[in-house]
Amino acid sequence: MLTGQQTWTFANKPVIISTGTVGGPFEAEGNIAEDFDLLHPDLYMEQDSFEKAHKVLLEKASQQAIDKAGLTKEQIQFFLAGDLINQITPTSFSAKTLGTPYLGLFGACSTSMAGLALSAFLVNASGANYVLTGASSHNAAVEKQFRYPTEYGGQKPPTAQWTVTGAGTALLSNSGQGPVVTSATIGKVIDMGLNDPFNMGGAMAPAAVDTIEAHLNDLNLEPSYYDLIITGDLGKIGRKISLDLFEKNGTNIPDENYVDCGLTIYRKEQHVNAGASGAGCSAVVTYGHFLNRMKRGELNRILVVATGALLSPLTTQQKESIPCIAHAVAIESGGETTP
Amino acid sequence: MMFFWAFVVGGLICVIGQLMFDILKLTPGHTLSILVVIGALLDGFGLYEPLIDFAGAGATVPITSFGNSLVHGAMQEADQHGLIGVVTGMFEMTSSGITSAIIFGMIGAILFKPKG
Amino acid sequence: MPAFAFHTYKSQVMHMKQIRKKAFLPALLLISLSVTGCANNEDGRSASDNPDYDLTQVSNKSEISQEIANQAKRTILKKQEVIGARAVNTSDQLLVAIEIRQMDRFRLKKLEKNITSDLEKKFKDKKVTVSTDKKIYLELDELESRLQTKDVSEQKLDKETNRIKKLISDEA
Amino acid sequence: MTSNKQTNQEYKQFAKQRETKRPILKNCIRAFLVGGLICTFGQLISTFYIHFFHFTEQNVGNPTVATLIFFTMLLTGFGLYDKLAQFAGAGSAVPVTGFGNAVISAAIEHRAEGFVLGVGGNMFKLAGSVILFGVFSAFVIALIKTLLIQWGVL
Repeated sequence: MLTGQQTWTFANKPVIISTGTVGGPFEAEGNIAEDFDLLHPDLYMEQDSFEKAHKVLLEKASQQAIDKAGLTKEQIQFFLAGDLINQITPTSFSAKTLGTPYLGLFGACSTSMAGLALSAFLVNASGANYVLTGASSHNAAVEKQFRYPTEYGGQKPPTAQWTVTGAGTALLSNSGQGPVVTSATIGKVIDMGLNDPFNMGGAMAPAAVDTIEAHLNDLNLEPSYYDLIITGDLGKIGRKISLDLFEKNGTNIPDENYVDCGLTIYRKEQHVNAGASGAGCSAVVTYGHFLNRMKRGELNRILVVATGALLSPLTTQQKESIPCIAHAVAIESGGETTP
Repeated sequence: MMFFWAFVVGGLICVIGQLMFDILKLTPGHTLSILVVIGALLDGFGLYEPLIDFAGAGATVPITSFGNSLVHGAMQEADQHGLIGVVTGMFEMTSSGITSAIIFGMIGAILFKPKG
Repeated sequence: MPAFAFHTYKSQVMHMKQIRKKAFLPALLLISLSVTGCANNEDGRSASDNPDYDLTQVSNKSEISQEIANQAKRTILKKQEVIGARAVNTSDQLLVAIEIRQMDRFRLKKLEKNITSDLEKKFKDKKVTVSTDKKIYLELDELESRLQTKDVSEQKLDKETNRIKKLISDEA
Repeated sequence: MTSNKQTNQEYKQFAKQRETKRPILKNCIRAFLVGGLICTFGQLISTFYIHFFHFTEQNVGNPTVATLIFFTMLLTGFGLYDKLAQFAGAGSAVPVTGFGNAVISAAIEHRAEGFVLGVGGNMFKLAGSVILFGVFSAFVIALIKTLLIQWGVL
């Protein structure tokens, strides 16, 4: 149901009945390694190219979610997912393996919440019983596409972010046990004219602020309604900028209730400059770490705001600025729901 | 003594590159292209050769020497054959850098996989 | 085309020489550490006492007098930019290698030209070749040493001189 | 539109103030040390070739460069050059080893797409601009200089 300008509320409370999270070797050394279902010790995942490994990431994460729910892949009606690689081939190729009806999504690093919002909408409107959604990224495959060859010696400035190797999936259903999706706000594309591809956090911050404020306005909520407001991958710089923007706009968001997936996934000693990013970042941290915390009862209501920078190497080279987007999805811990 | 000056001069050329990275916010591609053009210009004014005499590898190892030796090769051939030598002599002195990069690039591609 | 063929042949020969030398590399590496940059006058060439420059006097053991070469070296070393000199002369040639003070190396080519013309004026009956190249310096040092210790035939000396001269003109 | 541009400008300022600044002095010192050391290593190789092979100062540059690029291939292949570069910045990019790394890393990276289209087609995707601007500027400069000499100006 449309509430306000750009927010859906889900009366039938779609349930996230299971999740799957897969990571790579760098994530295994990270801060939330125990929240992963599967960690690969090898960046190649026994494949012969990074792109093929990227595909395997999402395949395994999908399989995990389906197995954990005690279902078979034939029971899944739709698969909504995306990644960052040209024509989202890793996702499409794993959809081929899965054999499920599939809609490919692209929202850069905001794909995870775009997928979750749409899946919840489908389930809420009785368009499906089971929908699988997910997002993934592979550090080396993304570096190869967006920046330089992985072995090239280019110095990254302290504003740069590290792409996560990982895939996170969530399986939504109209019944079952687990956290429920209560509302979602679809963001507008915001472009404030920043054009440094090595400072994505700074470019994405206004989009996150815009979507969060729209969400709170549409639902007439105070920020304190949520235990945590979780941004996708603003990193150190983007987080600071967005907090200052909130203050400027008079939105009262407490520092301690405002966290970032890109700052959660790795330890301080892992040199990732301003933090983590990538389509897989918000997916694995939300579906792994934060949903686990909800299950343990540490959190009751969270708002996940995945942020995406909608650029390509081509637009950067043609001196275009970086358009950005953010989608917010509210997840609340729910008991048993029955249709 | 030569080692000391190779260190200092080579190091300083790299500092110029670093300043172009950090202050002018140029990509490595832009920075290196500009340095090569600077090397070519310096040789055009006859200033790069004395620097090589003074600092040895400190001047021949940085990428600026690529521009220098392109001009040098062209000028040498031009002395003998006139204008056409500018074209034919271009790679006379710089073939080794490009050749070895191609050869070791191929060998590297055969032997190694990217580590990520 | 002939020029090209010649070039290829030459580089092949060079290559073979390199391979032969490779066998000695480990040993040579050790020796090099003690040799590099110093004047080694263990062969009995008298050296000047002045620590500011490096001058050797080759005595006339060989059938070809090196008096011209010695004289040339003394002349050159009067210049303050020059800190070392090696020279060899044949009946019609004078081959000189000089080491220039570091701070004057910016004017290396000009100094080389000046010294060449000075020597040409002084030794009109010889064909003068001057080089500032380290390699030529090393080669002449070795040749001097052989002239000092062994009896080198005039024919052999000519051959060696021509070989070194070829090195100078080998640009790339 | 005008007001929009204005707010963009304002935001740029706003964001810039909150950006982590690049540690320029530290970067320069590191670039100086690593760049200097690479050149010193080059000088060592040159000296070695002059002493033990038939190379003169004039032409020792060629084998020196080839040797340096050989070492670059090893460092790039074992995944060490990009780590060195994160530390050294221009110190490892400006020496000829950086040129070698640009070619070799692209070649290794695109091996997965085959030798013809992958390695062959992408080898110079980073280093190509250096060759282009080197050759073209050298052409212009040499042309001008040759003409000036022929006209008797120089």
